[in-house]
Amino acid sequence: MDHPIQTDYLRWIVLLPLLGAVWNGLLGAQLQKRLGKWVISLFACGPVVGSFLLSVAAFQDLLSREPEQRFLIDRVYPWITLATLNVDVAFWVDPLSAVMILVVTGIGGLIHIYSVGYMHDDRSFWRYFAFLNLFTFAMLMLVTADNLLLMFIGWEGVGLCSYALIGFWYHDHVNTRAGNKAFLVNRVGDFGFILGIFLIFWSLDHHGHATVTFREIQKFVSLLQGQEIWGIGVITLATLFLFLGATGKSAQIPLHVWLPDAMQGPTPVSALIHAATMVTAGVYMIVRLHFLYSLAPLTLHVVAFIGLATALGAATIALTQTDIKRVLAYSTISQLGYMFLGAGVAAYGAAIFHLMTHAFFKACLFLGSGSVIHAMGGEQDMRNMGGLRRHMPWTFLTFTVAVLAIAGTPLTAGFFSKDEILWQAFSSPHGTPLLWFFGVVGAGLTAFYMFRQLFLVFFGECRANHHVKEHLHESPAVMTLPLVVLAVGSIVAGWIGAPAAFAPMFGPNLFAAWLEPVVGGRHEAQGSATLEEILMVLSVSVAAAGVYLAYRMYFKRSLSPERFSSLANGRPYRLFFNKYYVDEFYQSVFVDGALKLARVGAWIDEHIIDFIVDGSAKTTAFVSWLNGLFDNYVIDGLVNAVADGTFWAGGKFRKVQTGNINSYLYVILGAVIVVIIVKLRYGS
Amino acid sequence: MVGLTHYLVIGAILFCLGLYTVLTRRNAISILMGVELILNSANINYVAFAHYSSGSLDGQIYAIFVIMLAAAEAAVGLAIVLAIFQLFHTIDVAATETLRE
Amino acid sequence: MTDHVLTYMTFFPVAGMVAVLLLPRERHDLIRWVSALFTVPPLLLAVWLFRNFDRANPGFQFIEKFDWIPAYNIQYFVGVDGISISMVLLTALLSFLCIFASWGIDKGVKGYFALFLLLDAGMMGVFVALDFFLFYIFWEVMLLPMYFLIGIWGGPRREYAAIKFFLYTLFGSVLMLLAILALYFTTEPHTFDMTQLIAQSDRYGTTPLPFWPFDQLRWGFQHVVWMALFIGFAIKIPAFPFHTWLPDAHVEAPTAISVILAGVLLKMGTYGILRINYSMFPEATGDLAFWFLGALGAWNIIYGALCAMAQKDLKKLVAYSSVSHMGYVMLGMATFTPHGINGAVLQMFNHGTITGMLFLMVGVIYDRAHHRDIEGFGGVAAIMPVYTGVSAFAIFASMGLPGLSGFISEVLVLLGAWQKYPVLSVLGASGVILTAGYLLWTVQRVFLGATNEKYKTMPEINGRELFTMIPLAVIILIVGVYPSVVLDLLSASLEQLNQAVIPHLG
Amino acid sequence: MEISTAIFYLVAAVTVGSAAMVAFSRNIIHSAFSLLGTFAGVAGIYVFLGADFVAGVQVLVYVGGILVLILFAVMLTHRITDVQITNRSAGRIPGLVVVAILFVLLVQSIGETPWAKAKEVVYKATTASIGDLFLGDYLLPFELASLVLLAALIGAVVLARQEIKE
Repeated sequence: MDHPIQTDYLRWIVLLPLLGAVWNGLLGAQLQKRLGKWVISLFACGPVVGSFLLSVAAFQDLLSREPEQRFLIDRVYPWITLATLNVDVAFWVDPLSAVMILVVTGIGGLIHIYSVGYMHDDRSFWRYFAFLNLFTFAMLMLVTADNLLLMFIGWEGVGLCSYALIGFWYHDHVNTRAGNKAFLVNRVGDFGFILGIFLIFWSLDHHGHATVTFREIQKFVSLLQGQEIWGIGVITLATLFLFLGATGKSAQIPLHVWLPDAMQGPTPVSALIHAATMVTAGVYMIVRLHFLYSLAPLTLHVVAFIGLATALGAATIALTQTDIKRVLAYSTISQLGYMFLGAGVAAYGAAIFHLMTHAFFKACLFLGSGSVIHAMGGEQDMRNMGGLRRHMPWTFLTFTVAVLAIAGTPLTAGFFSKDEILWQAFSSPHGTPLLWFFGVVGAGLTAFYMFRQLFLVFFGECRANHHVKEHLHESPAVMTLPLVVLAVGSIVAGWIGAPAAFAPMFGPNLFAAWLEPVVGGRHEAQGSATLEEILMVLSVSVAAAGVYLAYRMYFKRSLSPERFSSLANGRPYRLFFNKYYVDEFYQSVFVDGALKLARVGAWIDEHIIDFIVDGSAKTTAFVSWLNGLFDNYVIDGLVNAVADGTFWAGGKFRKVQTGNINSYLYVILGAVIVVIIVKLRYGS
Repeated sequence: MVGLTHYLVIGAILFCLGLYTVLTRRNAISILMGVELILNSANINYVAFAHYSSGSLDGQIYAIFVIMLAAAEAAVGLAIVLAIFQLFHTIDVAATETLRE
Repeated sequence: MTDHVLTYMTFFPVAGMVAVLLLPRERHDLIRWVSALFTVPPLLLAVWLFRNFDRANPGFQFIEKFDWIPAYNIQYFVGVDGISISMVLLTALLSFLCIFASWGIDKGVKGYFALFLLLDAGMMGVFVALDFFLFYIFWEVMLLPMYFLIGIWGGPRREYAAIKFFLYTLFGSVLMLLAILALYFTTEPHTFDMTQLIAQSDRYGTTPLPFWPFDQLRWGFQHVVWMALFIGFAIKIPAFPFHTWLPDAHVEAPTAISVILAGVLLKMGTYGILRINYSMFPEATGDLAFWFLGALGAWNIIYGALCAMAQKDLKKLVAYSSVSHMGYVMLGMATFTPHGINGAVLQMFNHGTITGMLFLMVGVIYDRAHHRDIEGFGGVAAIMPVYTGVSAFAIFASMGLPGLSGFISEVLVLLGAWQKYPVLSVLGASGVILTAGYLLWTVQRVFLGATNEKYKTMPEINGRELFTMIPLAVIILIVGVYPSVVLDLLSASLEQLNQAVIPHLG
Repeated sequence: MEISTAIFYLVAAVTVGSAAMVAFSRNIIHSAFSLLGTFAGVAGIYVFLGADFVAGVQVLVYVGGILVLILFAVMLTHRITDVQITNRSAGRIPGLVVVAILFVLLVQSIGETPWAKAKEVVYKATTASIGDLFLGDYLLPFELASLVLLAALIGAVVLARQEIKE
């Protein structure tokens, strides 16, 4: 670890998508007009595929080393060098970031390809791909950065691209407002992130080791123990600040409000940015800084609690939504909550594992829903769908696989990863059975709303209008192929991290072993394998109950949903349906508050400061007006009197003006004589 | 012993004579002569002060400038006199008092 | 040639002014091209200066010094160090670009360009002058053309704006003049030489104020002089509550003048504080910096951002964003950490380029639509895509997007501030959220949304306008990706300045 | 009394005497010629004051230039055959009184004023130093003086041309 190997090709993993973005961004409009969209597609997908291949190469490079030596770094150049602040532009790949770059470039590549089909009719095809490539670049920067500031570039960069892509169809203000919301909410998170960086930097500076580089922070982190600021431990405060950043990016309570609105963007964007990659950045960041979080138990509790609350809260909202993408959005928030739950009980490996499997099945779900929307001509309301399985067999099949995975059906990827998190929540030193219990409840809710969606969209009678029904068609191969790949991934991706109970079937837990050099070993404390299996069965049964309920309500229609929605006068239902009124609360407190303050500020400027300035000008003007009066009547009177007197005297003395130089000379001489006399008499 | 005072007195005498000339003469050329006397008296003072008081050459330099300007003044002044003579056929300043109101 | 670089840079525009005055008044294009021609040599010399500046030397370089009015010990004394070099570069660049941004002026062309070149000389002079008297002369030389440029070529309320500008700055100048004279007469021998005054900066330590009745406040002579200078400079920055001339002046001034105003003139305030207040009164600086620079800077950040949010006029919004962004400079200066102070000077440079670009952006759309009402646009992105792209770049740079220059300076400032005043740092950082708020809202209302039928035929940004903006964009990007390009110039001198003040911090 | 003192008084007497002639003579020709004596005497006084160069200039410019000019002017404005080559005076008595008062006062001032004294009174050739000064410290006034002379020259020519035109 102390002498990392300089590996020059790593930078190209990050930079290739940037090149694609710059190329398409600057020349795209012309290329598209002159040569057609295929050129754009080539320059968009090519770099991402290239990055993927390089990532695989890096992965194999790591594999070929001893676990302790799995570390590659590419220092490009020193970025900021100023006194104690030395920040390099440097990319590193260790087992953790290797997982991330594979997910980002792999799933990202598939989504790029899918987009070629999905966005084919759009006029701003080039702009879409320019931003998508830029996003890939920023995301790769985020996961490979070797220090916090460089990570922050990626962190804000993905936010920018997310903003630009949510508001991609900018003609409608609904979209642009959603983009603004996303960016602004993320800014609040970034505010915390940057303060966290500052705090870490200066606290280490206190010990003479100022740095923002991950490895060095890890090296000196023990120095920070016991240090306090404002009565709080420095590590606790710093991790809380950073966690604020994570809640922004990963849409956790209280900054979760932007993600559902972000569904206004094109569906592949929702898949890539708002499901598979960007929103997981918060989880990645916490795991990346696990050495800090492990030293701050208070923060860990907060993380776990927020994660669980988000998981449950979002799941309850998802129960009531009717927009196909919004259900998925809340499901994403909920699943991210699980990841934070995992991170919060110090099961970092489990969090990353779930992150990876989630990327597969959620991308598959989003792309599937995109396929559905594509076929339905833009319709997103599930109440107008139904029976699509006959028209879109491939989409149906892959969607079903993904739903099974997210619901936690045994042997699918989602089952293993979610179960790992639940088990850790139960058994880890930071966890309690209570966390497990609520986690299981959430799992049941998840199973219910996902199957509800499956039944509403693909089963039953088609409720679309006649016009739409005629045009129903399966999507082209360029779209279904990525779906198939992702569906396969949704099943097999979990096998590498299967717990010991399934060892005979899938071998040892390779995933945990892979991450071990970074995040340390898996907690095997408390509870035996038997207990783990019992818990597993319990959670599966809860999920099955959820599925059954959905089956009764939306497939068999033997149970009316109204029976639940009208419970307690429908108050819980309305609460869920209106997302707990958080949006309204934020709007009235923060947005309107800021605007009100802004108006106050402008008013002060216009009416107080300018009043004083203009007032002083006016006072001056008034004084000079008075002065003018005085001048006109008093001074001018005097002056005129003097002038008149002079004139009169002039008439008298005009004879003095002889034109004779001599007489002038006499006068001058007289004056000189007087002066000399005075000087002689009174001068010193 | 001859000292600063002697020179200053000579200067004063010349000045007064020049002034008297200027005051009493009606002939423009005579007035110019008076002015020359005044200038010479000033020059004597300059050079005398330079010699006895300051010890530097500045006074002499000024004297030279005064001489230069006197030459210029004489040339222009006499040209004017000639022009006036041409116009009025006299150079009696009393006859040319057109400046009078 | 190389011995007198700074003199050439300063007086080339004056030569240009003379040349312009000699041209016939109806040859508009000739006048424009000649003016442009005379701003090229300073730019080239600036590049030369950039290449040859000794980055390790904290002292003054490229010095020229000889007696001017020996009777009062006044010298012609110019030179640059790390504090001024970036400003000199910025001035040369913006002057050159602004000539092209002024191409559309067609009223009194000759007078406009002549005054503009004089303004250019004045600005350059302020940044290179090392003699206080010379500094003051250049300072005033710069104010007069500005007054006329706003008052004659400005918008509808130009006279109000020009007079407001003039009164404010005149007020500042008077205070400054008093302070300068006070300094002059307290030195022995009397001198205007800044290096001398800096060298004697410790002599005020025990000078009590003869007429100050409040002993317990321990204000000495230097505190009063400090405050007089500070108010003079604060008006220029502009710091709350001396900032209200700025929105009016900006709104009424022609585009290029707004760029110069924001890009260069505002920097003179902070530059003056660094050059004069800091180096000549380290002790008073130590006593007063927290309240008058740090806290006021943080207040500026938030207050400016809030006011910007409430504006309906696009140009006024950008003007208030300047108030907000200059707050970072003040906050950074008050930290006395290498990060903060370098960040502050870098922010001065970055603000010049970024806000310059923003004003050019406003100018482009104003030339087409003849109004600047934010609500009156909408959907410009569909009509002018290239323009939208360039503008978005500028706006995001102003927002401090990582990878662009504004980010580096803001992070450095806030980082520096955190060590000394964590609360101010938190406040400043929250300003970033507000900034994003009003800028995004602006983007949404102007560029996005349904296409406005009224402007459907608006022509795309033309080559000349792009030419004025692209160099700035390139600089913003380069400084963002490789900030050392500017930071290396600054750090040695600023470190020296820091070391002078730090022992006096309370 | 030393020889030099005697010569000083002699020179002074010549100067003052011919100046008096200038002031009081009835004939303008006499006045003009007396001026020669004054100028020469002043040149002598310069020599006593160790100002050799100034003395030279005095002789060259005053005697050689200005005086000749004056004589020319006299002759051009008075036909030599004219009987009335008079030099009319007016208001002699008041003039005399005023000038006398002034003179008394001047002498009184000269006597009462504590004049600064140089450390030592030196006599040495000054021409070279004056030349240096003219091309050094006094370069600007020197050049200006040449401009003035040029202007005077041109002015004189212009005024004289009017005469021919008429």
